[in-house]
Amino acid sequence: MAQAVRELEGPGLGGVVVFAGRVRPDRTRSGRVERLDYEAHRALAVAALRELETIARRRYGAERVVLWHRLGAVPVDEVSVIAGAATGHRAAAFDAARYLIEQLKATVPIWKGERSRPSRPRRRRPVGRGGRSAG
Amino acid sequence: MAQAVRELEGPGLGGVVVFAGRVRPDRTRSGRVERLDYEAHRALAVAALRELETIARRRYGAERVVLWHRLGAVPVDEVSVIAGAATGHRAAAFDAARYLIEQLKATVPIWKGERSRPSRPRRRRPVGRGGRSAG
Amino acid sequence: MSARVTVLLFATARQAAGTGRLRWPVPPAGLSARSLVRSLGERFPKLEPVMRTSRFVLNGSYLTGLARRVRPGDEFAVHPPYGGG
Amino acid sequence: MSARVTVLLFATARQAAGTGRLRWPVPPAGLSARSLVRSLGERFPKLEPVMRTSRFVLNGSYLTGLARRVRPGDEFAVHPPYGGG
Repeated sequence: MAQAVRELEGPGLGGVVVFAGRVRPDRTRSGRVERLDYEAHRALAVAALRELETIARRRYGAERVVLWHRLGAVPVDEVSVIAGAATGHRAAAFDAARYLIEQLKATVPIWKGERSRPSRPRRRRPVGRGGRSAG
Repeated sequence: MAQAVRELEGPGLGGVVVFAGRVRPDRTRSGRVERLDYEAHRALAVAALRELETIARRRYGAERVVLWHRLGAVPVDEVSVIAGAATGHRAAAFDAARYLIEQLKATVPIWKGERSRPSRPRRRRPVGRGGRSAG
Repeated sequence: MSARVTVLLFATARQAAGTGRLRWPVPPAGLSARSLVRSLGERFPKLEPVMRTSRFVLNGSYLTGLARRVRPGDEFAVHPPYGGG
Repeated sequence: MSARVTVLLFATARQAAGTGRLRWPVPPAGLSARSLVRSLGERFPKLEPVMRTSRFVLNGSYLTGLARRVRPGDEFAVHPPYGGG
């Protein structure tokens, strides 16, 4: 998040809004989430994120934009996604950041899988034994 | 802003939104803003900021809140105000942060004065000679 | 020294009066906020239009009208429209 | 080795098929996306309901229907509803 803030600094930018989404320790049928495994259709996801940034610049006058998503294993309470915008004025920064995160969730080919015990990130096959509950 | 982010970290908080407002180098009748001098009715301002935090917690379920405002001289491009909220879910964090900054501007006894040349912060009398333009 | 109230002037009110703080003489029994505002406006003509768009604060509480009595030792603040952020 | 397309399966589609990547045999002249989806559903019965709520991507472009022809060497991806963030 600190790096996102640095990328959003620049002369004349009066409003900066940064959203950070963290993995929550939700309860599930199999216990409590210990981490999420994110997978993506990588080439398409990267293109979609870049396109959202472009739209945010055009539609909200955002001069700087960040839209980042981690892939692979992300433990509970770590940040998985950041959406931020810097604009001349306050309201547009809120609107741009919100647009970015909501469009990301709806239109970018990234998926999460809940896991209750550790395994290697971004593997192609699910864990065969179903995972023991940690909670 | 990094410190604000740290204060908004905590277990189970899925969404964090941080707004930072920077001093913009606006053009004015006397040239270009070099810095803003913020003054406050201090006791009342502190109480009002704390009250807004309380309302944000209650109304939006924000579990952590930051609402900070610098006083005295703040040069162009530096951050003068930060409003942030951490909540279980995304939308409430956006709503809470936006509520905080908009209420701050409307209801907290803080004022800004534009200045185009340096002088001491939080002095009681305005500069007598009117200030030379820097732009 | 006669009975006085402390008057705090902020932002454009401070600029209009040329000071941010006054020790303002009042009768021993005090006076209404309305009378205080009127006398401040007479002493500082530039302050008068500023006070028309200002809120007033007596001992830390916002006034909703000008009927309240201001007594010696009270603190009376003039708040022009806020402009933080 | 006969003519094949690469099929990419993500998230619940991957779980339903037990693999994220298939080399799927097709006729030398190709076949419609509809036929490909049908044959995948026959081979992986659990994948069939997943594909009913999925979007399909042919060589990096989203399909708006299933009429398009898929040819040997193409990449065909199955995207269940997205869930980033």
